[in-house]
Amino acid sequence: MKITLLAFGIVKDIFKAPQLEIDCEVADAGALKQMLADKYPELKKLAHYMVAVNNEYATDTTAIKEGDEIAIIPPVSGG
Amino acid sequence: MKITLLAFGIVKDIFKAPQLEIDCEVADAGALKQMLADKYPELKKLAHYMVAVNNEYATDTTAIKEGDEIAIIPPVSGG
Amino acid sequence: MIDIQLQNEAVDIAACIEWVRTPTSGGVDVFIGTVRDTTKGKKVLALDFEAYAAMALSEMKKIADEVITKWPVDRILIHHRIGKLSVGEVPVVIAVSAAHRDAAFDACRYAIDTLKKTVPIFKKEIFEDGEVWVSAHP
Amino acid sequence: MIDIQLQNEAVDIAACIEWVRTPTSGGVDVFIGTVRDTTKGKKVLALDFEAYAAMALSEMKKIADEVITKWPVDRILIHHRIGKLSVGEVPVVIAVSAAHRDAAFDACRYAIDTLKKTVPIFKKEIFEDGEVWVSAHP
Repeated sequence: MKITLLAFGIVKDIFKAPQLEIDCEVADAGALKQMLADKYPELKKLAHYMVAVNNEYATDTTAIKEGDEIAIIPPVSGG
Repeated sequence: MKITLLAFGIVKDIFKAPQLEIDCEVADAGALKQMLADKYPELKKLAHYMVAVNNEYATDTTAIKEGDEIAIIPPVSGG
Repeated sequence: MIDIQLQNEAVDIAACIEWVRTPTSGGVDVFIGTVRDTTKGKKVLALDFEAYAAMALSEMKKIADEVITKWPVDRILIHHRIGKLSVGEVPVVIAVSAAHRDAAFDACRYAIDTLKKTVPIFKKEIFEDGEVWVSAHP
Repeated sequence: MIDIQLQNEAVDIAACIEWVRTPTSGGVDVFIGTVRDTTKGKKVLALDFEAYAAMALSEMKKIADEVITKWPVDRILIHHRIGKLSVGEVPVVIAVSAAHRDAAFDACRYAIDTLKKTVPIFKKEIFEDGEVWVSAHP
Protein backbone atom coordinates (compact mmCIF):
# COMPACT_ATOMS: atom_id res chain seq x y z
CA MET A 1 0.00 0.00 0.00
CA LYS A 2 0.97 3.61 -0.42
CA ILE A 3 1.34 5.69 2.73
CA THR A 4 2.44 9.23 3.41
CA LEU A 5 4.69 9.92 6.36
CA LEU A 6 4.78 13.39 7.88
CA ALA A 7 8.14 14.28 9.38
CA PHE A 8 8.84 16.81 12.13
CA GLY A 9 11.88 18.27 13.84
CA ILE A 10 15.03 16.27 13.34
CA VAL A 11 13.12 13.57 11.45
CA LYS A 12 12.64 16.08 8.64
CA ASP A 13 16.43 16.39 8.48
CA ILE A 14 16.85 12.61 8.52
CA PHE A 15 14.26 12.08 5.76
CA LYS A 16 15.59 15.19 4.01
CA ALA A 17 11.93 16.10 3.40
CA PRO A 18 8.89 17.25 5.39
CA GLN A 19 6.95 14.27 4.04
CA LEU A 20 7.67 10.96 2.44
CA GLU A 21 5.52 8.87 0.12
CA ILE A 22 6.36 5.21 0.52
CA ASP A 23 5.02 2.00 -0.90
CA CYS A 24 5.24 -0.81 1.63
CA GLU A 25 3.42 -3.60 3.40
CA VAL A 26 3.38 -2.91 7.14
CA ALA A 27 0.51 -4.05 9.32
CA ASP A 28 1.19 -1.90 12.33
CA ALA A 29 3.23 0.95 13.76
CA GLY A 30 5.82 -1.45 15.17
CA ALA A 31 6.55 -2.90 11.75
CA LEU A 32 6.70 0.60 10.28
CA LYS A 33 9.26 1.69 12.88
CA GLN A 34 11.39 -1.36 12.13
CA MET A 35 11.26 -0.74 8.40
CA LEU A 36 12.17 2.92 8.86
CA ALA A 37 15.01 2.14 11.26
CA ASP A 38 16.52 -0.17 8.63
CA LYS A 39 16.18 2.43 5.91
CA TYR A 40 17.22 5.44 8.05
CA PRO A 41 19.80 4.28 10.61
CA GLU A 42 20.00 7.86 11.94
CA LEU A 43 16.61 7.26 13.56
CA LYS A 44 18.24 4.73 15.88
CA LYS A 45 20.51 7.43 17.27
CA LEU A 46 17.56 9.49 18.54
CA ALA A 47 16.64 9.44 22.23
CA HIS A 48 13.40 7.86 20.95
CA TYR A 49 10.79 8.45 18.28
CA MET A 50 7.07 7.82 18.13
CA VAL A 51 4.58 7.08 15.41
CA ALA A 52 1.28 8.94 15.41
CA VAL A 53 -1.65 7.57 13.44
CA ASN A 54 -4.46 10.02 12.70
CA ASN A 55 -3.22 12.50 15.33
CA GLU A 56 -2.91 9.95 18.14
CA TYR A 57 0.27 8.40 19.49
CA ALA A 58 0.45 4.79 18.32
CA THR A 59 1.75 1.75 20.15
CA ASP A 60 3.63 -0.96 18.25
CA THR A 61 0.36 -2.85 17.70
CA THR A 62 -1.62 0.10 16.33
CA ALA A 63 -2.86 -0.93 12.87
CA ILE A 64 -1.88 1.09 9.81
CA LYS A 65 -3.97 1.22 6.69
CA GLU A 66 -3.97 3.15 3.46
CA GLY A 67 -5.23 6.69 3.86
CA ASP A 68 -4.15 7.07 7.51
CA GLU A 69 -2.33 10.25 8.46
CA ILE A 70 0.96 8.93 9.78
CA ALA A 71 3.59 11.08 11.46
CA ILE A 72 7.06 10.31 12.74
CA ILE A 73 7.62 12.22 15.94
CA PRO A 74 11.06 12.72 17.52
CA PRO A 75 11.43 13.80 21.16
CA VAL A 76 9.16 16.79 21.72
CA SER A 77 10.54 20.02 23.16
CA GLY A 78 7.74 22.54 23.35
CA GLY A 79 7.27 25.08 26.12
CA MET B 1 5.95 53.82 81.71
CA LYS B 2 3.86 55.23 78.89
CA ILE B 3 3.51 53.11 75.77
CA THR B 4 1.55 53.50 72.58
CA LEU B 5 -0.20 50.47 71.12
CA LEU B 6 -1.03 50.41 67.43
CA ALA B 7 -4.14 48.40 66.63
CA PHE B 8 -5.01 46.72 63.33
CA GLY B 9 -7.95 44.83 61.88
CA ILE B 10 -10.41 43.61 64.46
CA VAL B 11 -8.19 44.83 67.31
CA LYS B 12 -9.03 48.37 66.22
CA ASP B 13 -12.69 47.50 66.76
CA ILE B 14 -11.95 45.93 70.14
CA PHE B 15 -9.90 48.94 71.30
CA LYS B 16 -12.41 51.24 69.57
CA ALA B 17 -9.39 53.19 68.35
CA PRO B 18 -6.49 52.76 65.90
CA GLN B 19 -4.07 53.44 68.72
CA LEU B 20 -4.04 53.43 72.48
CA GLU B 21 -1.85 55.33 74.92
CA ILE B 22 -1.47 53.37 78.13
CA ASP B 23 0.48 53.83 81.31
CA CYS B 24 1.60 50.50 82.72
CA GLU B 25 4.47 48.45 84.06
CA VAL B 26 5.03 45.43 81.82
CA ALA B 27 8.47 43.95 81.33
CA ASP B 28 7.76 41.90 78.25
CA ALA B 29 5.27 41.08 75.51
CA GLY B 30 3.83 38.17 77.51
CA ALA B 31 2.95 40.45 80.41
CA LEU B 32 1.45 42.98 78.00
CA LYS B 33 -0.76 40.33 76.40
CA GLN B 34 -1.97 39.21 79.82
CA MET B 35 -2.78 42.77 80.87
CA LEU B 36 -4.62 43.45 77.60
CA ALA B 37 -6.59 40.20 77.80
CA ASP B 38 -7.81 41.21 81.27
CA LYS B 39 -8.80 44.66 80.11
CA TYR B 40 -10.26 43.59 76.70
CA PRO B 41 -11.81 40.13 77.10
CA GLU B 42 -12.83 40.24 73.41
CA LEU B 43 -9.16 39.60 72.60
CA LYS B 44 -9.47 36.13 74.12
CA LYS B 45 -12.15 35.23 71.57
CA LEU B 46 -9.76 35.75 68.66
CA ALA B 47 -8.17 32.77 66.92
CA HIS B 48 -4.93 34.28 68.25
CA TYR B 49 -3.16 37.61 68.39
CA MET B 50 0.46 38.64 68.30
CA VAL B 51 2.48 41.50 69.65
CA ALA B 52 5.03 43.18 67.40
CA VAL B 53 7.80 45.29 68.90
CA ASN B 54 9.55 47.68 66.52
CA ASN B 55 8.17 45.90 63.43
CA GLU B 56 9.17 42.41 64.53
CA TYR B 57 6.91 39.70 65.90
CA ALA B 58 7.58 39.33 69.62
CA THR B 59 7.64 36.21 71.76
CA ASP B 60 6.34 36.30 75.32
CA THR B 61 9.83 37.05 76.59
CA THR B 62 10.57 39.95 74.23
CA ALA B 63 11.34 42.98 76.40
CA ILE B 64 9.24 46.12 76.13
CA LYS B 65 10.57 49.54 76.96
CA GLU B 66 9.37 53.10 76.69
CA GLY B 67 9.56 54.43 73.13
CA ASP B 68 9.14 51.06 71.45
CA GLU B 69 6.65 50.85 68.58
CA ILE B 70 4.24 48.23 69.80
CA ALA B 71 1.46 46.76 67.67
CA ILE B 72 -1.30 44.31 68.45
CA ILE B 73 -1.79 42.03 65.48
CA PRO B 74 -4.84 39.80 65.03
CA PRO B 75 -4.81 36.88 62.55
CA VAL B 76 -3.46 38.18 59.24
CA SER B 77 -5.43 37.69 56.04
CA GLY B 78 -3.54 39.30 53.19
CA GLY B 79 -3.32 37.96 49.67
CA MET C 1 16.61 41.43 42.48
CA ILE C 2 13.60 42.17 44.59
CA ASP C 3 10.67 44.54 44.15
CA ILE C 4 8.23 44.94 47.05
CA GLN C 5 5.31 47.33 47.06
CA LEU C 6 2.26 48.15 49.12
CA GLN C 7 -0.04 50.44 47.19
CA ASN C 8 -3.46 52.05 47.03
CA GLU C 9 -3.76 52.05 43.26
CA ALA C 10 -4.45 49.00 41.07
CA VAL C 11 -1.58 46.56 40.55
CA ASP C 12 -0.32 46.68 36.95
CA ILE C 13 -0.01 42.96 36.20
CA ALA C 14 1.70 43.38 32.83
CA ALA C 15 4.31 45.74 34.29
CA CYS C 16 4.96 43.28 37.14
CA ILE C 17 5.62 40.46 34.68
CA GLU C 18 7.76 42.69 32.49
CA TRP C 19 9.90 43.63 35.48
CA VAL C 20 10.78 40.04 36.45
CA ARG C 21 11.68 38.87 32.93
CA THR C 22 15.41 38.71 32.26
CA PRO C 23 17.50 37.21 29.43
CA THR C 24 18.68 34.45 31.78
CA SER C 25 15.14 33.39 32.70
CA GLY C 26 13.58 30.34 31.10
CA GLY C 27 10.30 30.81 32.86
CA VAL C 28 8.17 33.07 35.01
CA ASP C 29 5.50 31.95 37.45
CA VAL C 30 2.95 34.55 38.46
CA PHE C 31 0.29 34.33 41.13
CA ILE C 32 -2.56 36.82 40.87
CA GLY C 33 -4.95 37.00 43.79
CA THR C 34 -8.46 38.05 42.79
CA VAL C 35 -11.51 39.01 44.82
CA ARG C 36 -14.11 36.21 44.68
CA ASP C 37 -17.82 36.88 44.61
CA THR C 38 -18.63 34.36 47.34
CA THR C 39 -17.16 33.01 50.55
CA LYS C 40 -18.61 29.94 52.23
CA GLY C 41 -21.63 30.25 49.96
CA LYS C 42 -22.31 33.87 50.90
CA LYS C 43 -22.26 36.70 48.36
CA VAL C 44 -19.32 39.08 48.81
CA LEU C 45 -19.65 42.71 47.67
CA ALA C 46 -16.10 43.84 48.33
CA LEU C 47 -12.98 43.25 50.40
CA ASP C 48 -11.39 46.00 52.44
CA PHE C 49 -7.65 45.55 53.03
CA GLU C 50 -5.62 47.39 55.63
CA ALA C 51 -1.97 46.94 56.49
CA TYR C 52 0.49 47.70 59.23
CA ALA C 53 2.46 49.26 56.43
CA ALA C 54 6.02 49.47 57.77
CA MET C 55 5.95 45.93 59.13
CA ALA C 56 4.08 44.52 56.12
CA LEU C 57 6.82 45.84 53.85
CA SER C 58 9.51 44.43 56.10
CA GLU C 59 7.80 40.99 56.27
CA MET C 60 7.31 40.94 52.48
CA LYS C 61 10.98 41.80 52.06
CA LYS C 62 11.90 38.92 54.40
CA ILE C 63 9.93 36.52 52.20
CA ALA C 64 11.64 37.77 49.06
CA ASP C 65 15.09 37.58 50.70
CA GLU C 66 14.38 34.05 51.85
CA VAL C 67 13.19 33.03 48.37
CA ILE C 68 16.38 34.39 46.81
CA THR C 69 18.42 32.36 49.30
CA LYS C 70 16.46 29.12 48.97
CA TRP C 71 15.88 28.90 45.21
CA PRO C 72 17.94 29.79 42.15
CA VAL C 73 15.60 32.54 41.01
CA ASP C 74 16.44 35.63 38.97
CA ARG C 75 13.90 38.13 40.29
CA ILE C 76 10.94 38.22 42.63
CA LEU C 77 8.25 40.88 42.83
CA ILE C 78 5.49 41.19 45.43
CA HIS C 79 2.93 43.97 44.99
CA HIS C 80 0.04 44.10 47.45
CA ARG C 81 -2.83 46.51 47.23
CA ILE C 82 -4.71 48.00 50.18
CA GLY C 83 -8.10 49.71 50.37
CA LYS C 84 -11.51 48.60 49.22
CA LEU C 85 -11.55 46.17 46.28
CA SER C 86 -14.57 44.99 44.29
CA VAL C 87 -15.16 41.48 42.99
CA GLY C 88 -12.63 40.68 40.25
CA GLU C 89 -10.03 43.19 41.42
CA VAL C 90 -6.50 42.15 42.30
CA PRO C 91 -5.18 42.39 45.88
CA VAL C 92 -1.82 40.79 45.18
CA VAL C 93 0.59 39.87 42.41
CA ILE C 94 3.66 37.72 43.01
CA ALA C 95 5.97 37.10 40.06
CA VAL C 96 9.13 35.02 40.06
CA SER C 97 11.56 34.44 37.20
CA ALA C 98 14.16 31.67 37.12
CA ALA C 99 16.36 29.81 34.68
CA HIS C 100 14.25 26.69 35.28
CA ARG C 101 10.54 26.53 35.93
CA ASP C 102 10.60 24.30 39.02
CA ALA C 103 12.33 27.02 41.03
CA ALA C 104 9.88 29.66 39.76
CA PHE C 105 6.84 27.56 40.72
CA ASP C 106 8.19 26.50 44.12
CA ALA C 107 9.32 30.00 45.03
CA CYS C 108 6.10 31.71 43.93
CA ARG C 109 3.95 29.26 45.87
CA TYR C 110 6.14 29.56 48.94
CA ALA C 111 5.90 33.34 48.73
CA ILE C 112 2.09 33.51 48.62
CA ASP C 113 1.70 30.77 51.27
CA THR C 114 4.07 32.61 53.60
CA LEU C 115 2.58 36.03 52.87
CA LYS C 116 -0.79 34.73 53.98
CA LYS C 117 0.73 33.56 57.28
CA THR C 118 3.13 36.30 58.27
CA VAL C 119 2.46 39.65 56.57
CA PRO C 120 0.36 41.99 58.74
CA ILE C 121 -2.38 42.75 56.24
CA PHE C 122 -5.98 42.35 57.29
CA LYS C 123 -9.09 42.03 55.20
CA LYS C 124 -12.71 42.61 55.97
CA GLU C 125 -15.33 40.87 53.87
CA ILE C 126 -18.20 43.18 53.06
CA PHE C 127 -21.55 41.39 52.64
CA GLU C 128 -24.98 42.78 51.90
CA ASP C 129 -25.85 42.41 55.57
CA GLY C 130 -22.62 43.22 57.36
CA GLU C 131 -18.87 42.99 57.56
CA VAL C 132 -16.48 40.35 58.93
CA TRP C 133 -12.74 40.47 59.59
CA VAL C 134 -11.41 37.36 57.85
CA SER C 135 -9.85 34.63 60.06
CA ALA C 136 -10.19 36.75 63.20
CA HIS C 137 -12.23 34.18 65.11
CA PRO C 138 -11.70 30.42 65.28
CA MET D 1 -13.79 26.76 29.99
CA ILE D 2 -10.79 26.07 27.84
CA ASP D 3 -8.85 28.21 25.37
CA ILE D 4 -6.11 26.55 23.29
CA GLN D 5 -4.10 28.28 20.62
CA LEU D 6 -1.09 27.67 18.43
CA GLN D 7 0.00 30.90 16.82
CA ASN D 8 2.69 32.66 14.80
CA GLU D 9 2.23 36.06 16.38
CA ALA D 10 3.39 37.09 19.88
CA VAL D 11 1.32 35.79 22.80
CA ASP D 12 -0.59 38.62 24.51
CA ILE D 13 0.11 37.82 28.16
CA ALA D 14 -2.27 40.43 29.60
CA ALA D 15 -5.13 39.24 27.38
CA CYS D 16 -4.47 35.62 28.43
CA ILE D 17 -4.71 36.55 32.10
CA GLU D 18 -7.80 38.67 31.50
CA TRP D 19 -9.51 35.74 29.79
CA VAL D 20 -9.07 33.31 32.70
CA ARG D 21 -10.23 35.70 35.43
CA THR D 22 -13.80 35.12 36.58
CA PRO D 23 -15.85 36.44 39.51
CA THR D 24 -15.69 33.00 41.16
CA SER D 25 -11.89 32.86 41.01
CA GLY D 26 -9.83 33.60 44.09
CA GLY D 27 -6.55 33.20 42.28
CA VAL D 28 -4.83 32.78 38.96
CA ASP D 29 -1.54 31.02 38.37
CA VAL D 30 0.27 31.85 35.16
CA PHE D 31 3.33 30.21 33.68
CA ILE D 32 5.20 32.19 31.06
CA GLY D 33 7.95 30.41 29.18
CA THR D 34 10.73 32.71 28.01
CA VAL D 35 13.68 32.18 25.70
CA ARG D 36 16.92 32.05 27.72
CA ASP D 37 20.18 33.46 26.46
CA THR D 38 22.19 30.37 27.34
CA THR D 39 21.84 26.61 27.41
CA LYS D 40 24.45 24.42 29.08
CA GLY D 41 26.73 27.43 29.21
CA LYS D 42 26.47 28.15 25.49
CA LYS D 43 25.09 31.43 24.10
CA VAL D 44 21.70 31.03 22.40
CA LEU D 45 20.73 33.49 19.64
CA ALA D 46 17.18 32.25 19.04
CA LEU D 47 14.85 29.27 19.26
CA ASP D 48 12.93 28.04 16.26
CA PHE D 49 9.69 26.22 17.12
CA GLU D 50 7.73 24.03 14.75
CA ALA D 51 4.62 22.00 15.48
CA TYR D 52 2.62 19.14 14.10
CA ALA D 53 -0.23 21.59 14.32
CA ALA D 54 -3.36 19.43 14.26
CA MET D 55 -1.98 16.95 16.75
CA ALA D 56 -0.38 19.63 18.95
CA LEU D 57 -3.78 21.31 19.29
CA SER D 58 -5.43 18.00 20.08
CA GLU D 59 -2.76 17.09 22.69
CA MET D 60 -3.03 20.54 24.28
CA LYS D 61 -6.80 20.15 24.44
CA LYS D 62 -6.34 16.76 26.12
CA ILE D 63 -4.21 18.39 28.81
CA ALA D 64 -6.80 21.11 29.40
CA ASP D 65 -9.64 18.57 29.52
CA GLU D 66 -7.70 16.47 31.99
CA VAL D 67 -6.95 19.50 34.16
CA ILE D 68 -10.63 20.43 34.26
CA THR D 69 -11.47 16.88 35.34
CA LYS D 70 -8.74 16.54 37.96
CA TRP D 71 -8.85 19.96 39.69
CA PRO D 72 -11.62 22.39 40.62
CA VAL D 73 -10.47 25.09 38.25
CA ASP D 74 -12.56 27.78 36.57
CA ARG D 75 -10.68 28.28 33.31
CA ILE D 76 -7.49 27.13 31.65
CA LEU D 77 -5.74 28.73 28.71
CA ILE D 78 -2.74 27.39 26.78
CA HIS D 79 -1.28 29.57 24.02
CA HIS D 80 1.85 28.31 22.28
CA ARG D 81 3.78 30.24 19.71
CA ILE D 82 5.67 28.78 16.76
CA GLY D 83 8.35 30.25 14.53
CA LYS D 84 11.66 31.87 15.34
CA LEU D 85 11.86 33.57 18.74
CA SER D 86 14.66 35.76 20.07
CA VAL D 87 16.00 35.79 23.62
CA GLY D 88 13.36 37.17 26.00
CA GLU D 89 10.42 36.29 23.76
CA VAL D 90 7.58 34.06 24.99
CA PRO D 91 6.96 30.62 23.47
CA VAL D 92 4.16 29.65 25.83
CA VAL D 93 1.64 31.03 28.31
CA ILE D 94 -0.47 28.79 30.53
CA ALA D 95 -3.00 30.48 32.80
CA VAL D 96 -5.34 28.77 35.25
CA SER D 97 -8.00 30.34 37.46
CA ALA D 98 -9.61 28.62 40.43
CA ALA D 99 -11.57 29.44 43.53
CA HIS D 100 -8.57 28.38 45.63
CA ARG D 101 -4.92 28.86 44.76
CA ASP D 102 -3.73 25.29 45.39
CA ALA D 103 -5.76 24.01 42.46
CA ALA D 104 -4.50 26.82 40.22
CA PHE D 105 -0.85 26.11 41.07
CA ASP D 106 -1.15 22.32 40.78
CA ALA D 107 -3.08 22.47 37.53
CA CYS D 108 -0.79 25.03 35.89
CA ARG D 109 2.33 23.07 36.78
CA TYR D 110 0.79 19.81 35.62
CA ALA D 111 -0.16 21.46 32.33
CA ILE D 112 3.34 22.75 31.51
CA ASP D 113 5.02 19.54 32.69
CA THR D 114 2.69 17.45 30.52
CA LEU D 115 2.93 19.80 27.53
CA LYS D 116 6.69 19.35 27.55
CA LYS D 117 6.25 15.57 27.45
CA THR D 118 3.36 14.99 25.06
CA VAL D 119 2.67 17.92 22.72
CA PRO D 120 4.36 17.51 19.31
CA ILE D 121 6.21 20.80 19.21
CA PHE D 122 9.91 20.80 18.39
CA LYS D 123 12.50 23.45 19.01
CA LYS D 124 15.85 24.06 17.45
CA GLU D 125 18.44 26.04 19.38
CA ILE D 126 20.28 28.47 17.15
CA PHE D 127 23.84 29.18 18.26
CA GLU D 128 26.51 31.36 16.69
CA ASP D 129 28.14 28.26 15.26
CA GLY D 130 25.22 26.02 14.38
CA GLU D 131 21.79 24.64 15.24
CA VAL D 132 20.62 21.74 17.43
CA TRP D 133 17.22 20.09 17.74
CA VAL D 134 16.57 20.07 21.51
CA SER D 135 16.35 16.67 23.25
CA ALA D 136 16.63 14.80 19.96
CA HIS D 137 19.66 12.78 21.00
CA PRO D 138 20.33 11.06 24.33
